[in-house]
Amino acid sequence: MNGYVEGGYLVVTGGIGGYAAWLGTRAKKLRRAVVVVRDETSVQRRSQDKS
Amino acid sequence: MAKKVAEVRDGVVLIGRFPAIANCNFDAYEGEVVYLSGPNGSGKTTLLRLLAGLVPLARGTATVFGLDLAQNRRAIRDGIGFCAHQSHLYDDLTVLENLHFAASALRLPKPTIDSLLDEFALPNRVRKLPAQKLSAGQRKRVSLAIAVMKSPHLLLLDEPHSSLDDDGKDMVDRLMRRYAEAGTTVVVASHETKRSAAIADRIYRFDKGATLGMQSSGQAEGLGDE
Amino acid sequence: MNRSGVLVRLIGLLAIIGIVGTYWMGLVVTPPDVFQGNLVRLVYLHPPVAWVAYLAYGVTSLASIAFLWKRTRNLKWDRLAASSAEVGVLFTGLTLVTGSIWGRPTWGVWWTWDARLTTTALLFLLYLGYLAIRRIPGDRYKVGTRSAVAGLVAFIDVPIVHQSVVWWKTLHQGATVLNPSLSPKIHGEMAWTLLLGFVSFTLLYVWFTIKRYQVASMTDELEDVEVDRMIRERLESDGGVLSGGAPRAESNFVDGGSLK
Amino acid sequence: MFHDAMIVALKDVRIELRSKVLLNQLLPFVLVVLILFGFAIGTANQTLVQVSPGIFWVVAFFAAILAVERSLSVESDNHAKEGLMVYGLEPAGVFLGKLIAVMVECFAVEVVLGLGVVVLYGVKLHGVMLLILASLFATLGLASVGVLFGALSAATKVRETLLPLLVLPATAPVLLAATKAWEDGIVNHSGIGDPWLGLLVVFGLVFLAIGLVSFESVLED
Repeated sequence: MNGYVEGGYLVVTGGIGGYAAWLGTRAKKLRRAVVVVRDETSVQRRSQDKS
Repeated sequence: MAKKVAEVRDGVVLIGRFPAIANCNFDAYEGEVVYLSGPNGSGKTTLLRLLAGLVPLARGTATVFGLDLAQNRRAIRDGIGFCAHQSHLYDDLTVLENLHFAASALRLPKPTIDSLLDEFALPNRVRKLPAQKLSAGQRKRVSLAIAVMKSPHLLLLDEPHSSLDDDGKDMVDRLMRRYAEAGTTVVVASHETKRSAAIADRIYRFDKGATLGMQSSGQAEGLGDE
Repeated sequence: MNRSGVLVRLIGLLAIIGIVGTYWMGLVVTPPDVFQGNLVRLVYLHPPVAWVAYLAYGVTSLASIAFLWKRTRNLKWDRLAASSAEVGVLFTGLTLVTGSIWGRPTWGVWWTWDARLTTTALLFLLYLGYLAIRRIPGDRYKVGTRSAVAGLVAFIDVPIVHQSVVWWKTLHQGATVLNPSLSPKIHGEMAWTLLLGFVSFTLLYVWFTIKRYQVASMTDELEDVEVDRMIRERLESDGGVLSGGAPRAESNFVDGGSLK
Repeated sequence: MFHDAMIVALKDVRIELRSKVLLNQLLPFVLVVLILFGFAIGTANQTLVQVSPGIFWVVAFFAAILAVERSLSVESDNHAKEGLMVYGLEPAGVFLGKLIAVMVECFAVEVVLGLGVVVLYGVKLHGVMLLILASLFATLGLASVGVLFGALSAATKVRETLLPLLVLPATAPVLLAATKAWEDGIVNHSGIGDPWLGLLVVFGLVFLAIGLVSFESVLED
């Protein structure tokens, strides 16, 4: 069109896309860690109950 | 039975994410000297700072003078004298000016200062020195003077013996005894084990952020078990 | 997946569909403007993005006030304020860049000291400062209080900043650069496209903020677990109270537990 | 509150009189900047007079940041801030006291700056009442935000660099209004009815109020 319009749309796409990607990876990593931790604590609790 | 002045139950204090106090159960009663013993980094200083309301409790409960530490810090501080590891002094002001500032902050009349200075053996020459020129021992004397200035109900002393000469250490011992006899509760953390244990009514042992145990000593045997 | 998880996913999906739709409408379907030509297509992008930035700061301000108010004091508000502010800073950045890109062909300059533009730039800096304050370590409530006060300061500052810049322009430079004849006349499908833009970017904001909030609460949860672990380790390492091991050598010490 | 504010303010001013840290750093800084602007802009025409309000306030702003920074470092040496809390001083009083001390120091700098502008740039001061009131309220707003943000960022090691980043955007309207008020006073010979003075008053009072109300949670938190 004239360069400016494409530029504007690209910047916005890049900005929100980048943030979404960053959020996504952070969330995925954390969710995995939280699941591991929750498992561990429940295992510990069970083993403590037995002893 | 003496009145309870301070109580910590299952206390946890975090410095950042590090549990400086991991498990603390602590009581102090009116008119007794409580000695906190233990190696460096075992949480003694943090307990004193907790009682002064300077660090928040992450878990558990703590009360001083029957008031919840989380809610009533300002009211509690009215009854507390704290001689911390750091002197709280303004380096550019003279000893006298520092004391005057503390006195007016505590709303005390100025004459109290002179008798204090005599008591803590700070001669005239020293009184006019700016705080930054003081030796470590002189600094300690000044901060002790400020801590007892308002005749607190609960006196918290963090390493009061350190950097003092033998006379100074004796002075600290006399001070603790005198205030305890007058009904003040003294909680002291010190590496001078022999001196402190001799004065203390009770001893708490600290290790790795936990109160390991409590020992009653001397005349106040059995004070701890209600 | 539970019901709220489905809802969040739905919001995200709608936001993406909406934005793709806005792009398609804005770039393909709508006609060029009489005055601005193709440049008018930026109108479907720039105002919605700017709106989201302001919306985000509004949410941050309200959440900060809720956190400071003793009766509603809850770390949830702090997390919401933080999440919204971060999304807000992203969208303020995009607002500034798209505004600048639009301004260059329209006004002939990348930057103009227009009141709204200047206010937005200061807003950007203010909330960057807010995020910087958030990073100062401390107890969670401490961090929350500090940030909430900073959020409050920013909240009250914004109208004053705006008013002062408006005065500055009107008192000293006459009419603003934004020539009314350059403003696009909006009608028909253009209006619908703009509306779609506003709706989908707002949905995107909601989605981002929820996601960011979830990240924040998971981080907090992991921190709590980490603290628990450290407390346990400290106590378990040789002979702490909770280890249940043999009592220490000093037999005259009463066990800590019996003090209660 | 006023008792506490007074003793804190007196203490801070006394510390400054003793240590002369600001005196030895700020006044030479102010004079050097004034002379450098003289070199950079040139004294041949009226430009220096016209930009002198801007130069005055930009320099005053940086000086104020330094004063706030010094006011904070005084409290962090020997953990003196904890002393203030243990003595049981009212947080609002502490805020007001620190604010007054910073303002006094800023006024001292502004007087020197003003003299410098008059002597070095040949500026003729008109509307003196407007200039003085504008300075008073501009300094109030600036110092309120400075002390508040200073306390907020006191816990970090990067405080010195963070502080200007926080304070300068927040006080941008003060810089704008103060400069315009001075321009009106010097160039346009306006009186105290100047609208910019109104803005400075509003800003100053609003942030004074925020500081007084929120300092307790900032100090204690």
